[in-house]
Order: sequence, then C-alpha cells, then structure tokens
Amino acid sequence: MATISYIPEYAAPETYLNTRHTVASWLLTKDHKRIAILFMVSITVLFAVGGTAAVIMRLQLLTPHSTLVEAETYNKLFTLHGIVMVFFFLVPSIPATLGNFLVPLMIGARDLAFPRINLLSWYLYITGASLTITCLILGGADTGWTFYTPYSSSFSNTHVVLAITGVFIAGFSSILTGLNFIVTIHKMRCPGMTWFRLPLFIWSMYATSIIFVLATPVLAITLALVCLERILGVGIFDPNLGGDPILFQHLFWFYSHPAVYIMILPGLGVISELVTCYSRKAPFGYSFIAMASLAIAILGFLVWAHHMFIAGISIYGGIVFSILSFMVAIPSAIKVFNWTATLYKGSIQLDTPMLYALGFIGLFTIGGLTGLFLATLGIDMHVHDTYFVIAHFHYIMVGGAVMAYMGGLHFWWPKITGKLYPEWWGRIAALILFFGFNLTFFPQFLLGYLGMPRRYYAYAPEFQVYNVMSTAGASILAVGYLLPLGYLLWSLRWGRTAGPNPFKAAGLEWTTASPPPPDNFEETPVAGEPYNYHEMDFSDV
Amino acid sequence: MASQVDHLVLFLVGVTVFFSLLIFGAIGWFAIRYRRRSPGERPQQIHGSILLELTWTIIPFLLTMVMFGWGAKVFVAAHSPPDDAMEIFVIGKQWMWKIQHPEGRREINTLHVPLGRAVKLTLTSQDVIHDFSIPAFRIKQDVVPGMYTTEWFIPTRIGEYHLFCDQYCGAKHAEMAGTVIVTTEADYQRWLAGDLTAVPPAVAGKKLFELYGCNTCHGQYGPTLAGLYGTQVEVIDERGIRRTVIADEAYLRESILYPNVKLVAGYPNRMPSFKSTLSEEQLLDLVQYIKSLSGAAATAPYKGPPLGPATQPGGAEPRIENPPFANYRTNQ
Amino acid sequence: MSEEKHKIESVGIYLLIYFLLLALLIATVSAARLDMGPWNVVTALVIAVAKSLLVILFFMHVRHNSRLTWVFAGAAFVWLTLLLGLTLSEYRFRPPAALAHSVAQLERTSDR
Amino acid sequence: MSDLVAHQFDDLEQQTEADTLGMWTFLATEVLFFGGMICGYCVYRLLYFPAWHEGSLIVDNFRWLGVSSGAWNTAVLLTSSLTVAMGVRAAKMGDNQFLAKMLVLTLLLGIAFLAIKAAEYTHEYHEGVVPGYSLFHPDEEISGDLRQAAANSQIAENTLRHEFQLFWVFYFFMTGVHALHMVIGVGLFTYLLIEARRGRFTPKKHAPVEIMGLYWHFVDLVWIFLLPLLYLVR
Repeated sequence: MATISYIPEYAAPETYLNTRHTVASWLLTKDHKRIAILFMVSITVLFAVGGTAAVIMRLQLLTPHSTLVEAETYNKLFTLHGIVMVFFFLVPSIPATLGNFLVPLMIGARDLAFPRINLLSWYLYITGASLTITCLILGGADTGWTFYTPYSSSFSNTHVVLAITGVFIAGFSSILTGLNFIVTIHKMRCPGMTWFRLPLFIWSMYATSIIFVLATPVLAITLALVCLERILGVGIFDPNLGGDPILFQHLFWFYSHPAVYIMILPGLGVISELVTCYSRKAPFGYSFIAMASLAIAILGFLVWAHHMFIAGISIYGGIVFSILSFMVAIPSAIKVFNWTATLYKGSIQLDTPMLYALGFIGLFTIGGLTGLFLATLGIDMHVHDTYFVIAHFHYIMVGGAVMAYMGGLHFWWPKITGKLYPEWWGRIAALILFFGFNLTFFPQFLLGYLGMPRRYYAYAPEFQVYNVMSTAGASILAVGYLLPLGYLLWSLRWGRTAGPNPFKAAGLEWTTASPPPPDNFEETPVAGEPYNYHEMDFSDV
Repeated sequence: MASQVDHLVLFLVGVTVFFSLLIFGAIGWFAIRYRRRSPGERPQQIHGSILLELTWTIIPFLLTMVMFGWGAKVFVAAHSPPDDAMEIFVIGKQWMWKIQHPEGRREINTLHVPLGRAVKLTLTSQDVIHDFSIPAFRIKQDVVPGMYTTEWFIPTRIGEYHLFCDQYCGAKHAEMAGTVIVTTEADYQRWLAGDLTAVPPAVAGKKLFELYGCNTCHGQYGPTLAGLYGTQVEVIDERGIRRTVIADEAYLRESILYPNVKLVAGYPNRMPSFKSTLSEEQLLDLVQYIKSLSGAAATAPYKGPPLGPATQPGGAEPRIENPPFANYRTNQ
Repeated sequence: MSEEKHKIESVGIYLLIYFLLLALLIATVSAARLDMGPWNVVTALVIAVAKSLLVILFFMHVRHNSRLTWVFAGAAFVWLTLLLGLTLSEYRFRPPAALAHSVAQLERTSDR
Repeated sequence: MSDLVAHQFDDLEQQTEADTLGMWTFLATEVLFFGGMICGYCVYRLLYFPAWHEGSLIVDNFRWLGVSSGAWNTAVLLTSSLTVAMGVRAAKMGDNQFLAKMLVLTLLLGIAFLAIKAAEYTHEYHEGVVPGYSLFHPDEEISGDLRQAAANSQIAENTLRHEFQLFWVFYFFMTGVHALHMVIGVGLFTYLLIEARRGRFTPKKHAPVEIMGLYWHFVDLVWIFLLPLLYLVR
C-alpha cells in the first residue's frame, strides 16, 4: 500500500473544506464529503427533535397517571419520535453521513459514481423532513410510525397524509443513496482493490444498499395506497369497505423488517473497523464477517411476518416465519464471535471509539438474544406489543446503531474535520451513554414481561418503579448526547490538528490528508491487503 | 399455559445470560489481558479458524432450532382450545371491550371466569385493530375487524388480573383496559344469575332467526340446523369438490356470510348472503342460537312479521340498500 | 466484456423479435377469448413471461451483457417472487372464514 | 481528461459501465415498486374474485375494431420498443440522422399510447367507475351487471360494490403510475432527440441513448404484465 507517513504542514493545503466558502458552494456541492456534512447537520437536528419527544414521553411516564401531556398529545409524541428516529435519523444516519464520506475514500475513488444524484438525495431528504416538521407544527399525526390500517386510513383525524408524504419522499432519498453506493462499489474501486480486499465497512454498506434498493419501493407504494385510501375514501385496507388490514401489515413489514437491517448493518461495518484499529489486528474471519453482512441482508427479507404472529395470520405463516427468523440470528452471532476473537491477543487501547465499539458488542449481544424471545412463537404471544419489544429494539437501534454511529463519528472525526476531539471528555461521554442507556432500557424488559403494553400514556401503578428507573436513565442519556455535541463543536475551533492518520489505522482513507483534498487523493492510490497491521509502522506514535 | 410459557422463557433467559456473560467476560478479559503495553506494540496476526467458525455457527443454530420447536409447540397448543371449553364472545371497539357470556350476561371491560374451566374467547372488532391481552395468562391476540380470532386459557388461581388492549387503537388506547376476575364456579354461577334482564345470546339469536325468516327454508327445503353444531357436514366446497367439514363457529359464521362457499351437499344454492345485514353482535347471537338448537326449535312454524322478498322461496337476492359509505367515518 | 458489449445486432434480429412479440400478443388476446377455466390465467402469464424474456434478452441486450447485469435483472425478479410467494401462501393457509367469499366463486363464475 | 468524462471517472468506459449499472439498479427498484402494487392486486384477486371478474370484463370492453384498447396499446408499445432498439443501434454506429428518425417515431408512438389511455380513462369516467367518495357511481348497465354478479355469487351487493371499486383503485393506480412513467419517458426522449439533432452521439459516446432505451423497454415490460393482469385474466 502506498503509505504516506506524514505530510508536514505547508501553506494551507487545499481541502474539501477550504476550497470554497460561499453558501452556494455548500448547497450546490457535488462533493460527497460536503454532502455527508450536509446530512450530518440535518440528521443531528432531526435527532434533537426525536430526542425531545422521547424526553417528554419519559417524563410523562414518571407517574402512572401523569397529567404532563394528554392522551392525544402523547400519541402524537410517540408517533413523531418513531417517524423521525426511524426514517429521518436511523435509516440515513451511518449510510448518508459516514457512508457518503467514506465509501469513495475507502475504495480509492474520487467521488461517488453519481454526485448529482447524491445531492438530489439530500434535497429529497430535506423535503421529506420539512413535510414531517410541518406536520408536527400543524398538530402532528397519531398513528404510530407503523401507520397501521384501518386506524391510519379511516379513523385517525390527524395529519396522516402529510406525515406519510414526508416518509414517502425520504424513501426515495434512501433509494438513490443505495443505488449510488452499489454502482460506486462495483465500478469505482481503485487498482488492486479486489472484492475480498474491501474494508468490512464497505461490505456492510453494500449489503445495506441492496435493502435500500429492493425494499424501499414497496414501502413507498404501500404508503401511497394508504394516502389514496384516506383521500378517496376507498377501502384498500379498511375491512368496513372491503379491504384487508393484514395486507397492509404484510407490505409494510416487507420493507420495515429489512429496514431494521438498514439501521444495524452499517453499524456492524463501523464496529469491524474500530475493533481492528484499536486492537491492531486484522479481523478474525474476514470473509465470514463480510458474507454474514450479505446473508443478513438477504435473509432479512424472509422474516417480515414475525411482526404479525398474533395479528391474525395463519398458524402455518407463523411457523414458517418463525423458523426463518431464527436463521437470520446466525450470521449476527457469527459477527459477534468474530469480533470477540479479533480482540484475542491483540494490542487493545481503550480510546473513545473503542469504548463505543466494545459497548456496542455487548449491547448488540443482549439485543440480539432478546430478539430470539420474539422470534419464539410461544413467547411472542406473551410479550408482543409490550415494553419487551421496545427494550429489544432500542438495544439494537440505540445500543447498536446509535452507539456505532457515535463510535464511527469519533473515529473519523479527525479525518472529516482535521481536528482531534478531547479524548478525556470522549471517554467520559461514552461511559455515561453506556450507563444511561442500560438504566433506561433494561427495566423495560422487565416491564414488558410483566405485561405493560407499549404506547400507553398512563399505566397500572405496579409498573411505576421500573418506569422511574427508565426515566432516570433517560435523563442521563440526554446528558450523554449533549456532551459530544459540545466538545465536538469545541474541537472544530480549538481542537489539536490531526495528521493524516492520528490513530494509526489501516485503510486507504487514512493515506490521504485530513481533511482530504477535493478529489480525495493526490493521485489514484493502489490498494494492497486490507488491515495490514502487521506491516504498519507504529514507532512514531 | 402460563407455566409452559414461563418454562420456555426461563430456557431462553438461561441461554441469554450464558452468552451475554460469555461475550462480556471475553471482552473484559481480553481488554485487560491484552491491553496495549507500549505505544509501538505490534501483535501477532490471527486470520481465522474454520473450525471455530463452524462451532459458533452450528451450536447457535442447534440452540435456535430447539427454541423454534419448543416455541412452536407452545404456540400451537395455545391455539388449540379443548372441545369442552366454555365460549365467551368479545367485541372490541374504541375504546372498550364488550363481553358476552353464553348464558346472556354481558359486561364491559370486565371478564368473569370460573376457576379451573377452559375458556375460549372468540374475538372481533367493530372498528380498528385491537389486541386482547391478559399478561397473567401469557396470552394475547389481535382483534381484527371483519374476522374472528380466538384465544383460550384455563384460570388456575382466584384473583383479579389485568386485561389490556395491546394494539394501538387511537386516543384512549391506554384506557381500553380492564380486569379479569377469576372466581369459584359457585361464585361465577351466582354472578351469572345476578343480572335478571340479561338476554342470553341464544335467545336474541332466536329472535333474529325468526326476524330474517331463516326457518322458512331451513328444516323444510333447506338443510336442517337442528343438532347441526359440532357434527360433520358433507359440503360442496369452493372448487366443487365434495368433502366433510366440522360445523363449528367459524363454519356457521362463514355460511351465514357466504352461504355458497361450503354448500351443504344435495341442496340448491338459494341462500342470500347476510354480510351487510348483520352486525358482529347479531352474528354471534345467531351462531349461539344455532348451537343451542334442538330438533323442535328449527322446524317451528313461522310466526314472525311478513317476510321480505329476499327469503321467499326461489326469491332473488335481497336488496340491501346501505349507501356505499354508510359505516364510514361515522363510527369514530 | 467490452467487445461483446458493443456488439451491434442486425436489423433482421430486431424485426424477427418484433414480429414474434406481435404474434404472442395476438396469441394471448385470442387465448383470452377461449374459456379454459383456470388455464386462462396460466396461459396469459406464460405468454407474458415469454414476451418479457424476448424484450429483456434482445431489446435490452442482456443476452450480450456481463454476468453482473444478469444478476441484477434476476435479483429483482427473485425478490418479487419472494414478496408474492410468501404473502400469497400465507393467505392460502388462513382459516377459511378469513378468506371470505373469494377463491370460492372461481368455479361458479367460470361456469357461467 | 476530455470533458466527455465526469471528473470522478477514469475513462469513458468506466463511466458508461457505471451509468448502465445505475440504470439496471434503478430498474430493480422499479420492479419492486410495481411489485408492491401487483402483490396487492393478486391478494385481492384471490379474495374478491367475482368483483375482479366484473372489473376486467369492463376494462376489456372498450374496443376498436373488435380489439380492446389494451391490446392496441400493447401493439403500440411493442412497436415503440422496436424503434427504440433500432435507434440504439443507430446511435452505436454514430448515425445521428437515423437515430433522430427513430426517436421521432418513438415519441409519436409514446404519445399515441397516452392518447389511447386518455380515451380509455374518459370512457371509464363516463361509466362512473373512477373510485372515490363522489366519483364512484357506476352507470345503470354496470350496476345491473353488478346486481346480477352479486346474485350469482351470493355476495351482498353492497359488499360487491366495495370490492368492485377496489378493482378500479388498483386499475387506475397501476395504469396511472405506468402512464406517469410513460410521460417521463417522453420527456427523456425529447431531450435525446434534441441531442441527436445536434449530432452528439458517436460510436464511443452513446450511453445516454442506451440507458434511456433500457428505461423505455422496462416501461414496455411493465405493460406486458399489466395487459394480462388487468384486461385478459378473468
């Protein structure tokens, strides 16, 4: 591999950040790195919106019959929280920010294959997000992010059409991102970058893109049908008018279950990068980790009806989808074991990104294993639609995807901005998040087993003790999220300048300057073996 | 049922705790044992092991298959009510549960059941999807409009238990909760007798039966309904194939709504559909009545009001003049 | 790959395919007028698949394309089959009351 | 680097391959996009056969010279696919003039398709089968047919009407989305025509024609399936 050890600072080299400064140069940019920053800013704003809704809900649930918000408001809050967090934060989080920034850098390309489409993708996202925010301002929707019919189509009298249109448009943003990644990974790899030399992050982005491209259109069409039903008053999914509500659930989950993997697969890719760098080892079982990503993406399409075991589907359907759901657990398990094995006899440094990575592995393990409860037919009929489900998917989505996003953000922050964040604060924030997360969501497993249903604004008094714990955890979590926002912004101005490779990580993105020049590389790089920690020079650390 | 679910949960908790401890332990141990001791440290590379990969593929696979098999067994059992189960009907609507006992007592948001008897709930919804969940009994089932679903249980301990709507159904979703009251058989009977105005569904069903003139055909030139329930009926099914089905509730409901899907062999296809005529409650009443029929009741001479053209011998389809959107948006 | 990709088909092949497509169109429209019971659906769909294969292989040049294109074109249809297959099979196994008046009428209506 | 090639690509070949693969990926998305509708259509066809039967009888009943407009439209689209294929062939040989002729033909055929579809929609509007609160009021003849069908299949007439309306929802939705694709196609081909008139395509640089050709063929392909599903199968 072409190793550039250290570029001494000479008169401000041209980077993608300082090349032009006008607002138009950002809003009309075709540079994947700038678009990544646009996405990063937007999803942070949306995360704040969704997070605020979560905090209000947790405060409401502090006492069994709180009067902080009314039932209707509470319903709108969890709907907002779900829609914003799922469609406007988690789905684009890693792919559209870190993915957008890193895919070309990691494979040694100058940009994505279709820069204009990439920009279009951001504008679609912003349009969708604006519609959703407009919906919020006008009074919100109260259907839950799942838009179950016939409630959403015939009964709710909130701004459902607006919310659905927002999600519909954001869906096309995802499709375009996925399309761009697929083509880029196929056609834009630099010399020497064979498929089995691709960083594992690229494998996971590829798998994610498959889901983007093949699942999202089904959601789009389903939501369009719900809109049509509301507007025209025809009974597509309303049994009173001849429709079948369970068909909606089939079509919805055909997208929304794979969408879970859209959210977690990129995280799995990030963790593979972090674990190898901070133990200075090539991944244990590279090809197994890579193939597990693809297996998850493909098997993930076959399991959707495990969200519907008790919805009135046939017992036959339940059994088939249960066994398929267990299948998809295996590649996830393979990944966890391989990461753990990678640590064995490594040279482990517990820096901030590594703390997130190790936290991720633990939480993902718990989240994955509790998923088995829900795939087990006999247990699902007890804990389905209770807080057990909430706890399970927050372990995957927050404990998994958000932790990975935070870890990746810290890890590549010097590459993106050219600045180092304060390490001590980073570690503190990571520990606070880990602690706050578990305090928030572990009690919810117990709540669910005891039977507390989800989406309740008031509850039976005996559930209070766990709800208090959960709310306490949520406030810690809120602090944990505010800290990085503070010190990362601080580092932009006052952070130490990072060299091209401050963490001594392998990978093409670390061979170019930080921040990278507009065309990423001075000259087209040539890829060697990935994760070549055995031949890296650590003497100047 | 509850204990079966709990045993299964216990097994999964065991597996979860084992693997969580394994992973957390390994991570913790490696992080300490192999911490970076000098900045320039360069560890030995290990690229993988097929044997290990196979181990941690096959063992989890086998474990999940045990979970699947066990879980499916419990699930199927939970969907196979015993024949002697007493049947209670539940109708969900925004935002209450209307519950109907076979003897006629009706209650709202409370479900009285006697200790030790198998209880089968037949559920349907009047508006959106609800879910009838009794956490203490470890069961729940979505309650879907336009469809009958069932769940069953045997109460094993006297007491009061929560009953929740678990599927989000609108503003007062959280208030669509109630209580299951398990009493002794004697207390249950006393409670049943408590409401003197109660009209048993079978009696209400009889009125409907007469109102719609069902007895003008059934028992005369239509198939008799007396003693029909629970027997085997020879029918011509949807593909024109002759086969035998059990005349259970689902069959009766289906035959009232879609008479020709399973036409009794040897009878002409004359009966009109009652899909838009009968409410879910009325359907339940009719089904209960047919279940209760003795030989005399079905063939009793007709004494009701004059019949519409629909049910005249050889008559045409009844004209059911509901405007297309009659039910629409009004039942919010 | 590149030499094959830029291969230029002869006009004759295009015309041949075009007339084949028209013939299949006439076949499918005439077949629809016959009453073959359930076989009407099968015939119509088989002809549609045949027509689409002709379009994909010749007009869209997949015949000469790299294996990658085959995989992409194939994947889309495999996924479509998953969606249709799993959903429809779940419906077929529903308890009869849920399947309503449905399939049922097929026989009677086609008798008419 | 010549200005034919965007800065992110090494050479023209890489760019062409990327563009083509991009279109194929997009088409895969499109397959699932229409697939969602087809899935809904199939489920309801399974559930509500009598209503679907009535619906497709009426769809197929709009005829010229004894042949339904759906079949005419298929012929139009198949012909346009031929002209597109010939156009792509011309572009590959750098024959901009012949390409332009083929593009004009394609555009005319595309517009003819839309015109026939519009005539069909108008007819259906007058029959009152367009779904919606106030729009849906089938005329006497159709209502009579529905009553007959309801009697024959033992379904309450009201129920059958709901299901019949559902058929039209799917009919208009599927053909409408398809027509939208046609409109976009006409736009794209107009752009190609302008470029061809300027003699922009060479044996080396003809990817846009090829890619938009793929799109056109795909739209044709969708119609090949819509024809039996909506018009022929009953």
